[in-house]
Amino acid sequence: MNLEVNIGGLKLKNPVMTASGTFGYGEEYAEFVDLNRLGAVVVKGLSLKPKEGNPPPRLVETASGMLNAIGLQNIGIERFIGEKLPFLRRFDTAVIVNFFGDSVDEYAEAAERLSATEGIHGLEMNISCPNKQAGWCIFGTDPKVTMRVVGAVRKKTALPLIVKLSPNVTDISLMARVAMEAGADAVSLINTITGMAIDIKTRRPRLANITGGLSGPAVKPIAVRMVYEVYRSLKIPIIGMGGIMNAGDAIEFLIAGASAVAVGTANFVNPRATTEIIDGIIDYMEKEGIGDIGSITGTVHAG
Amino acid sequence: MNLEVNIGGLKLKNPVMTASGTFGYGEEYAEFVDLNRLGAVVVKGLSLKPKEGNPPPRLVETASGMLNAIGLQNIGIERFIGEKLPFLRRFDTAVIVNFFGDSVDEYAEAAERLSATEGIHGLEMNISCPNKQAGWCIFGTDPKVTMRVVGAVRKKTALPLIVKLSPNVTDISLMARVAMEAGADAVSLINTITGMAIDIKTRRPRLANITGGLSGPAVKPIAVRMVYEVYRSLKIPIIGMGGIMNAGDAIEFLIAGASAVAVGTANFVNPRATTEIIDGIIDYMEKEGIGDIGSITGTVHAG
Amino acid sequence: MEEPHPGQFYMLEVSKGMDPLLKRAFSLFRRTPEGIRLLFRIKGKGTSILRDLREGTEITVLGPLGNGYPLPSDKESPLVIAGGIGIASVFSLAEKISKKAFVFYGARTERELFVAGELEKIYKELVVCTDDGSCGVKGTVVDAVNDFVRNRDGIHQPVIYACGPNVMLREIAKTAAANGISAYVSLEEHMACGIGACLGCVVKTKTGYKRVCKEGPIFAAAEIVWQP
Amino acid sequence: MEEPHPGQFYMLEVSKGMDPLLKRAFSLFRRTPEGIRLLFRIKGKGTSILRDLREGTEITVLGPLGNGYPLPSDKESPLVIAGGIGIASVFSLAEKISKKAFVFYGARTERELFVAGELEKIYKELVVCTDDGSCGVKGTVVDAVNDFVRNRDGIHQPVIYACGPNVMLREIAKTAAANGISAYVSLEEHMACGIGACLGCVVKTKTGYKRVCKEGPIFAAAEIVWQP
Ligand SMILES: Cc1cc2nc3c(=O)[nH]c(=O)nc-3n(C[C@H](O)[C@H](O)[C@H](O)COP(=O)(O)OP(=O)(O)OC[C@H]3O[C@@H](n4cnc5c(N)ncnc54)[C@H](O)[C@@H]3O)c2cc1C
Ligand SMILES: Cc1cc2nc3c(=O)[nH]c(=O)nc-3n(C[C@H](O)[C@H](O)[C@H](O)COP(=O)(O)OP(=O)(O)OC[C@H]3O[C@@H](n4cnc5c(N)ncnc54)[C@H](O)[C@@H]3O)c2cc1C
Ligand SMILES: Cc1cc2nc3c(=O)[nH]c(=O)nc-3n(C[C@H](O)[C@H](O)[C@H](O)COP(=O)(O)O)c2cc1C
Ligand SMILES: Cc1cc2nc3c(=O)[nH]c(=O)nc-3n(C[C@H](O)[C@H](O)[C@H](O)COP(=O)(O)O)c2cc1C
Ligand code: FES
Ligand code: FES
Repeated sequence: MNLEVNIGGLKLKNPVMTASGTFGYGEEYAEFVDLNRLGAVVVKGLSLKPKEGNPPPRLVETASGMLNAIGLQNIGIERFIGEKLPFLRRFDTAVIVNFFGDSVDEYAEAAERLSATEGIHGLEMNISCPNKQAGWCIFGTDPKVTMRVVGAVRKKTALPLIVKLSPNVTDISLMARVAMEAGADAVSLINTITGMAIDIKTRRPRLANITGGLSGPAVKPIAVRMVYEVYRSLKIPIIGMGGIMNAGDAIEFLIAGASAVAVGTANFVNPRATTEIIDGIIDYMEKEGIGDIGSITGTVHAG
Repeated sequence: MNLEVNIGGLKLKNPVMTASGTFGYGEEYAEFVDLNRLGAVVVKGLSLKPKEGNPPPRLVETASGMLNAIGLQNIGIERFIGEKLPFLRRFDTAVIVNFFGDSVDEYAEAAERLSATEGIHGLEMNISCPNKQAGWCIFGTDPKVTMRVVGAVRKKTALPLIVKLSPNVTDISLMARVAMEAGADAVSLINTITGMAIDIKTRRPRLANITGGLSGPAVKPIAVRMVYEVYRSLKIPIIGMGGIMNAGDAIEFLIAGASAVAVGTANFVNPRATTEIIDGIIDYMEKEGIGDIGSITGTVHAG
Repeated sequence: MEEPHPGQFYMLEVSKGMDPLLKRAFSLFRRTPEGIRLLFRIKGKGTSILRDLREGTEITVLGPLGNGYPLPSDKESPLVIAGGIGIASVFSLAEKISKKAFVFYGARTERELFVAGELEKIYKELVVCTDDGSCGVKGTVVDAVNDFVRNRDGIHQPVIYACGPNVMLREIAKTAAANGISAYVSLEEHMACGIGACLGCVVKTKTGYKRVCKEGPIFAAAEIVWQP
Repeated sequence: MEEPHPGQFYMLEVSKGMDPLLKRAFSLFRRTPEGIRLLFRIKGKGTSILRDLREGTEITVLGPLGNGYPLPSDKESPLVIAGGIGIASVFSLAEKISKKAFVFYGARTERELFVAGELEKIYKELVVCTDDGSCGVKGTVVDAVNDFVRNRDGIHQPVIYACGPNVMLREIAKTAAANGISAYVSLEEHMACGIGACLGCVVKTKTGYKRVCKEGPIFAAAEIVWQP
């Protein structure tokens, strides 16, 4: 049985990765999960300089989901390399660094710095910033800007480059196409969907940041649809995510068109979610007589 | 205590209406709900000619939500006027007719026919067709087309004209602005969000139509955010909807910026949802000492 | 409480939270002096929650809904046919037309024959079949019905009432059509409202889509456009 | 099972469905030979579901989590202060430092004083107060602590441990600062992971945002940037 997948040049021992921001820097979950078993660890989004993030409250639960407005708090690339990466390098698991910047130059510089570092197997650039108060971030919603920022990063890195798309757009396939044309090796979708909740007693937003990003099972049907749309229209590997709670959900994304999946909010509900999902995928392959997990990608019988 | 609201010239005895497609033509719920108590009954979307709709399965439940691909099945405007409207006219409740067309001309002709009919108090034009297989419907996602179709309808009707926006867009405020500039008296948001679910055993989409529209509590945070965004940027009355299950949810939409709300999926879960929500709003007004329900619209303390 | 007819159904709330969200449909199984009884098979989330409810827990129930079986005339010999959990829907019919019914009840295996005991007093003839022969005749209920129809005496005009998996109903419909017998089938579709408002539960008929919850769940088999 | 320290907490799964989705945080109330006890107040959906669970139901629990209270030195006189359900967090501390604690326990009214009986054997002195005077001293626990601190003998150095509503903790922090007393408070924030991964549960401290679930829930009061 072959669980290996190749995502635009990035070889993973299995298609299950962690979703950025939901698995810390890996060490937080080492007590619950054998990190060696994961396809990849994708770390919390990093920027050149450390970021303080948003004031609390940063979280609110919603029906079958949650809103977060962490505000991209992170320790910065240098501290990550010095303090967190050595731990991750002890494991035989791909390390994918999720990163972002406030300008095209910052994106490019971050990519350059990360690419000069040993022990990083791939980069995932986050071009959607749902926690920005100012409505949304143009990196992930304006195709022209997307083209520029991805192009700039592409010039600075030879690592497999994954572009993580924002779902807050009219046409996700267009955004994926732009990312591909600008040099992305793969796309991740979806990031969180911008949402809001209000306390009717105080009439205040439940998040200090007013809006936040919706994740969890609530968004799964939207995420599956987006994966399906992009798969139908483009030949670029897709990492699917959004509400994956169990192996069945993960397989649904693969069948819709994903070559790998990432597990996010589920880690909070069940810290062992990732490895239980891997086990579940193996079970499914056995029961259905599937020899190679890659063979089910995009096999939905539709139209 | 004043529950009355005025939505762009449409006077309602209270801000609670039914969401199109979830309350049939009113009569289906008459056994459970005193229709006289509702702010308005919004009927299932109508077109000039009857429509058969999509093959089954048309429904699938998702986490805290559901996908539907009814395919806009309806009996057509003439049969509605002959067979359904007389029943609704027996009640002292505003009747709002939701309608759509396959072309700009069909939209305009439908509006004209409906406007020539006694007993209709407002029109809600549905420019989002999430059940269309071909990806999406440009009426609700391409601002230029939106401008044309709303403009054409505006010329044909003197009734209060509500434009129901699609949430499947990058910038909901832009779409609302276009609708307003083309002559809309109010906007409804949100319609369902396009989603998909796959049966991993058969690898078939769970809906015969492949994709469908997501509704229910799962989408509420997205809907509230969109109402808030449009309210902040435009002066047009908003009818808020998307996952309203109880009075607290309805009030959340009002505080976010809606002048009225529509109750959709909740009718399926509890056929008395609409009137229970009205009672709950009255309770809230009493407890909080609110004299006029209109006074809470857009009062979220944000930024 | 409204008096239910055999073949009607109820929509049951399965959770106070938002997941599962929708009500679940269950046929009237038996009307008793105390109220109604339902019979269900554990399928997924909703039915698992129902199983785990404490006795005495109050849940909201909508119904009776739908149309119910048309009763046989005095001249007709009712053949009541159930596949698996389909027994839940036809049981109260057999009970109502007490002792007139020729009951055919099939399941994959003995373990999946529910309430066989309770059937005792209400049939004229009973044929039980299992696919694996673990109880009754070995074979499908469709085979048994075909046998019966082939060998019938010709005095009475049979009329069929059937509930079970879709493939079974389709085959029964064929038998009925081939032999000029009226047949009524109870259909299932995913439902949201249960009262005809959402148009979600349609089935294709010769005169267009019909709502299972409103025009059904009982349909004349000849009306249905059966899917291959 | 890992041995918990007073002040640590657990995350409890409240539903097998997807709504409610996240685990709920509850402090260690008491460690008993059989296991652990939690004490909770019905607040919303999650706690209502927990209340309705049948005895013997298995649920997933994560913990013990967080840092716990630093124990007083022999020279220190521990003032253990609880507002309302805050008693859940400090109870096991008082129990551990048995008979050394000056316990202050306040609530709005007598009905909201939990487990007052169980407190019996573990305090050196106990001051109970209610806002409405329905039990113990009339007034807030903050007033009572202020009185005590003002009239203290000066032999021992008091150290404060407090859990309760945020406004109460803020006032206690002021008292402590004004009197040069160390104080430790147990804070609450909405949590998702409970193990330091999501960065969702932060509180503002003088050295930046800290995670309540990881660097806390117990913080030196002087470290916190209290919100007005
Ligand atoms: C008119 C009617 C009468 C029925 N009578 C009975 C009965 O008496 N006894 C019995 O055991 N079952 C009966 N069923 C089937 C029963 O409704 C489903 O088994 C049940 O809804 C499954 O719910 P779940 O949450 O356990 O399963 P899940 O598979 O988790 O349900 C997911 C979703 O699919 C829907 N669904 C799944 N299976 C069916 C189905 N077969 N029909 C309709 N919707 C389905 C559920 O309602 C839910 O919305 C009837 C169905 C209909 C339409
Ligand atoms: C470290 C810690 C220890 C706690 N110890 C106890 C205890 O021993 N006894 C007790 O009764 N309560 C305790 N609480 C508070 C308890 O977690 C909340 O009352 C509970 O989560 C409410 O859940 P609910 O679903 O009933 O309420 P809802 O209001 O429906 O919950 C909605 C969401 O808000 C969150 N939430 C609501 N109130 C709080 C709160 N005060 N703190 C954190 N999240 C909240 C919930 O976790 C959930 O995600 C503690 C909280 C923390 C952070
Ligand atoms: C608390 C939290 C923090 C997140 N932080 C990041 C981040 O730093 N960078 C990023 O690209 N995505 C981030 N995400 C988005 C997730 O990686 C993922 O795309 C999204 O949550 C959908 O998956 P899920 O529903 O499985 O959680 C975050 C999500 C959550 C819930
Ligand atoms: C079964 C179903 C049918 C619907 N049909 C229509 C329709 O015909 N026209 C329309 O404008 N919206 C239609 N909608 C969208 C609803 O009116 C509403 O905008 C949406 O469901 C969000 O609200 P909710 O979450 O409260 O259901 C339909 C929704 C559902 C669930
Ligand atoms: S379930 Fe809504 S029409 Fe039948
Ligand atoms: S709850 Fe996730 S960091 Fe504290």
